[in-house]
Amino acid sequence: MSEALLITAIWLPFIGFLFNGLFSLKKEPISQKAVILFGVGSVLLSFIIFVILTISENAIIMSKTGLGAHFFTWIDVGHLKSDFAYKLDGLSVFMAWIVTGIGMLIHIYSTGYMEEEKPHFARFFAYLNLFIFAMLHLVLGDSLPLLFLGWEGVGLCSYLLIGFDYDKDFAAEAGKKAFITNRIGDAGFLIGMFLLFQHTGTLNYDIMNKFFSENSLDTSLLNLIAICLFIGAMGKSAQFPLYVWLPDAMAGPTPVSALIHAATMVTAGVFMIARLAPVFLGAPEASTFIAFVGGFTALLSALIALTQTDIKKVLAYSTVSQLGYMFMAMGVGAYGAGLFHLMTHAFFKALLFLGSGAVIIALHHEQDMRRMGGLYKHIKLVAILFWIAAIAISGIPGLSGFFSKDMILEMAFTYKYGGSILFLMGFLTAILTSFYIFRLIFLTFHTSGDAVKKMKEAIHHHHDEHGHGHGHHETLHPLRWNILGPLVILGVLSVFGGYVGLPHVITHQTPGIVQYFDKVLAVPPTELSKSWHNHIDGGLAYSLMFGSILVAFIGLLFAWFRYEKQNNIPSEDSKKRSFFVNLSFNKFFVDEIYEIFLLKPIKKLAVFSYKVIDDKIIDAFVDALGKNTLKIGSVFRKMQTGITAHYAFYIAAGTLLLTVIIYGGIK
Amino acid sequence: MEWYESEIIWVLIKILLLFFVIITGAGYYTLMERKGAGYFQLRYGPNRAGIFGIFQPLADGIKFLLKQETLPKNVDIYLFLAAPAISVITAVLLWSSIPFTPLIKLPVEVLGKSEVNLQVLNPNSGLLFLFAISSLSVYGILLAGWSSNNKYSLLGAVRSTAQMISYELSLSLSIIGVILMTGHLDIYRIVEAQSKYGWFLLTIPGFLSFFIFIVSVFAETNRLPFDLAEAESELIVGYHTEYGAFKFALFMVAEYINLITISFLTALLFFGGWNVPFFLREMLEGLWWGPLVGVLFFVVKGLFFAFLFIWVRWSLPRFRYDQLMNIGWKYLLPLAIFQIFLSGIYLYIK
Amino acid sequence: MIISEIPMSYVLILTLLIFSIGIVGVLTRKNIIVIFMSVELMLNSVNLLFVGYARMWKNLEGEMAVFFVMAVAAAEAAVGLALVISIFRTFHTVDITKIREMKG
Amino acid sequence: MENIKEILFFLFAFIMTGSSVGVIMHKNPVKSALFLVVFFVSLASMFGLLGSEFLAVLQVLVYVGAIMVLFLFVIMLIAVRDENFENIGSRFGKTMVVSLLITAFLIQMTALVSVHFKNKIDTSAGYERTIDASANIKITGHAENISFQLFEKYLLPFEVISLVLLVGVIGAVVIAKKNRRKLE
Repeated sequence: MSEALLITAIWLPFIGFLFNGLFSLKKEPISQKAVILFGVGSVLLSFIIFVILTISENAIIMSKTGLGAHFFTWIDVGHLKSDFAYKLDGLSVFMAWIVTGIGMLIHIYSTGYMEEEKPHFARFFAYLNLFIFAMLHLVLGDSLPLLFLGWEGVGLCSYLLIGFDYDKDFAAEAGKKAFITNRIGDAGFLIGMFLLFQHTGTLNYDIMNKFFSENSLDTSLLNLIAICLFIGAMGKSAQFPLYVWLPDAMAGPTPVSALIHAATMVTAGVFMIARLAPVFLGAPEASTFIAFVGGFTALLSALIALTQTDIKKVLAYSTVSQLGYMFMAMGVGAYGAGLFHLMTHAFFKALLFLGSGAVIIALHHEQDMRRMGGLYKHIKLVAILFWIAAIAISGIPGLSGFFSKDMILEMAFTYKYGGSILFLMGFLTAILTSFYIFRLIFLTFHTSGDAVKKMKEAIHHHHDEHGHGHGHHETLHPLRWNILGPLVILGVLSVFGGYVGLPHVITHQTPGIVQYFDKVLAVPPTELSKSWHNHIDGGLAYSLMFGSILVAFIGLLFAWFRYEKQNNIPSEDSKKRSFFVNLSFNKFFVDEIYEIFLLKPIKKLAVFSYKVIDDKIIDAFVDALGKNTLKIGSVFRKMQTGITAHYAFYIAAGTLLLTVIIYGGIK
Repeated sequence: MEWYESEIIWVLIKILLLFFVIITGAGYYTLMERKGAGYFQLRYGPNRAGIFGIFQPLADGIKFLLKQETLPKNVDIYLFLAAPAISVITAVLLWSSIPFTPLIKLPVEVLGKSEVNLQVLNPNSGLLFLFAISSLSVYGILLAGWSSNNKYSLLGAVRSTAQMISYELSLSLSIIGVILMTGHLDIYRIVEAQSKYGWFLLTIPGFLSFFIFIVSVFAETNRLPFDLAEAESELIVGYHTEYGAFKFALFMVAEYINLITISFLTALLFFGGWNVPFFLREMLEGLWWGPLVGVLFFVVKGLFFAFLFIWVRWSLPRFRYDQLMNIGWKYLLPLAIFQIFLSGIYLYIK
Repeated sequence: MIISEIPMSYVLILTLLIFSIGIVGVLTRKNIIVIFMSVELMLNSVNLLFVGYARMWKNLEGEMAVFFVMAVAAAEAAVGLALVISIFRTFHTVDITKIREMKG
Repeated sequence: MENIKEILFFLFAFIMTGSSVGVIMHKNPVKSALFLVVFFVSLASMFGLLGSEFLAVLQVLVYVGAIMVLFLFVIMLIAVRDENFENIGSRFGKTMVVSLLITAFLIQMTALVSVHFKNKIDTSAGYERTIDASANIKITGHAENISFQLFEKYLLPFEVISLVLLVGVIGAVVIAKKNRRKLE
């Protein structure tokens, strides 16, 4: 029964996808109510089923193997056996809640956000449903191939949704960029998977865990596998150097940015590491590498976020930065902290994105912060929620972000192998985070500027640029309950979500969430990574905590001083900037460096392949093959006498000869 | 071992007996036909040799034997001579599996046997055997026509063959009803079954089956109204144009033998064979010569059908060739198939 | 009645003999109809083999095979002869050495 | 009289071999067809001798009664012309060569197969099998038994074969029919 329920929950979004996908092919858009019924209803139902399952099958789910459900046999070749079989255990139920829960909220939000996109309404929900379906496969599959299937599925949905406005060049380009960048990561992931299969002989988690509990692989081999898999995670979870697609992905509709590019899909890498804990915990060098990559990414993207003017871009870089935190946590072996941050981040980042979406929609698709300001007066609720989210992300105590971030910083600080550097990077990032997020808030909601007035001016002055065909807007676009409702829920979650992981210094015991993950993961990460950490006493922990609280307030104050007090609105794009600001504004020229050092040589290689290898060598070879076949054929065609008796003779002779060969060999 | 204990000797005796009956029967059938034709046309028919022309067949036979044998030029001699032989052989062979009497339980052991019946061999799929042999008779006609090296002969032969093949289908399908109702291919058992169920003619599918059977039989034996193979006004006399003297006599004999066979077969299949009417049945119960009375009935039925052929011949005109083919393929064949279904339904209801 | 048994090898040899005669007919004759008849020879030699083995193993499988071969042969003869007629109508000959449309 | 079955077997075997040689050697296709008829009749007799009376009857009914008449029909329609007759004499050498080759192959094959099976089959179980016709004629020769097989075990093939026959009939009609539109 519960197996059937589990399968139903996973395949429900697929039904929604089929319904919406098929009807989106119609010329005439179908009724939005039907789309909502299937699109939102399926996800809602799926979420409810997960809730029921979690309550009713709690004991089974919390065991090591979890609740298994076999749907049908997929691949059965040689030793490789992979089925559509699902596994609902402590880790996946955690992810399933986030995916379906936040997914459901964002679905509801989308009904308001996409209201005006009448012709594409069904298509949008079809993609969203497909995404949920794929994401559920990613987190609930009981083997790596199924995870990879989901992995590619969410990649596809991400591509489709980024390029949702496919008639706009930048959206289509961004989609392609996301897709191709992810392919690089996938290659690494695949290689890691192959290596894993080669050496363990299975890709099923349960069997693999059993294997690791009984045998142990060479550490260097595990390092190799872990790094290959991490390359996959780099692509999917936007880590340096493959993070470049995520900021561009903001071309997609804002709910998509919230759901896919903040809350769920980009955390797949973190999930994967947790899933394959036996591999990563057995590879200390690779883990160090992961931690440093995470730390560096966090710092770099926080730096970039400082000067961005597009509201969504800021949030995008913030996401990359927070993901960096998560990987830092995973790298230092603090799986509980990483997953904790994953959850809190899902809440407050989704809230930030949805809030920014609300702002954008209220301003009729205006995304540039320089044209905002003073919105506090007009949309108070959104502003308050934004403040909550900002406090959460910046690490001001009491809200969710504080607990998780503090836990990560503490774990990084105690890390034996370069922990101080990691801590420094994290600490710096924390200041920057606090600064850029309050900068965003002041620029958007406060300052003396009036967004509404600016909007009117913009319409008059840049009619053809920003007109969007919406006509003249004199007032803000109204925000209805289906936009505000999810915001409120996420706000509540952002406030209280952190209390599952009260730090050690307060409760004098291991944080609840860490305990939880030590219990449900295949191997308890805290125990296994104990040797990676120095001991920390209470006093130092307190001072670390105060330090991070302090920097959060510093960031807040600095932002307030610069933007509220001095009313320092960022300059236009064309204006000259100081060197460092310029560096940050232009994203450290990473894209340009890639262009010069990677893309150009590759393009040249492609041209070379086409002009020389393909034209001169391969084509020539194929042509020669054809011509020579003709020549040989003209010799052998003489065998075709057209006299049937000859053919019959060949057949008879051949048969007799074959008989002699078959029976003649036996003595 | 005494001579009479050998099965083979008995078979030989039966063969000789039947052969005598066949030849005499065929001869007197010609007489019957001629006399019948005479009376149909209000004339006397042969009446010179003996009283009522009773020795006429003998005289005819002597005449045919004494005539000069001629072989036309440019004929294929072997086939030309083989053709009438094949006709007669197949005709005679048909008699081998027809049971003329039921098993007669003799009151005393005569020559080491206490049960006899007049049937040379009883293959276990008798009716099928009969049809297999009769299908061979096509060759006599075909070879006669082809070997004569004569256009009329060939045309007659081709026509005749086409006609025979066409009607053989409805003929074989028509008896499936009877076979279904009996559950056997054995003619003996078919007759026995009719003592239980009554004549097959009197059942619904049996009547339809009889109708198809009798029409097909007329066509099979090339009798009027389907005698297009001979059609003297169009093809001289068809496939045996070039034949004279005893060779011609053989064709004639074969034709009349076939007619007799068919007459008796009809009696066996549809009219209860040697079964006696119910009021006689009790009377004859237990008498050893009782079956012989049944044989008497059987012979009378057979002679009636023999007469039927003459009757029809002198009463109906000939069809056109296309009409013949139309009847065969478009009416009789579908009807025969329908008859099979009908038999099935009939049996199911019963 | 005198009963004696026929060795299977006799049947086997007879079958082989007729089958090879059939092959020779197919290979050496020009007349398409004669070739066709030679094929029938081969088919029937195999039928004989089937019956022989059916008898030898005392079951009906072999006979069923013959039954089906006969049915297929009937269909094949009908279609084959129709083709012969159609060939004759097109090429005005039944000599297969003169029909060389497929010559390379 | 002791070996009457064997004598009959050799008689039929002789007729069959002779008539099949006649089929492939006679220059006149009509004669070839007639030889084939003889072959079929003796084959039917052989079936009867081996104990398959039903098949014997069927053989005559199907092959002799239907298929060969069709052959003769077609031959008489189109192919009986003296100029079409092959000169068998001129092809005698070729025929002999092919025959010899095939005979050689067959002898070799037979030898190999017999060697093959001698090794495979336990000779103590009786390698030299014989056909006991009358012992089980009651079991297998009857139409009844065959029909039970046909309508129970082989029902699907039976239905398929009826379909094949139907297709054959229609196909033959379509192929042989003159294309009247073209002629006009």
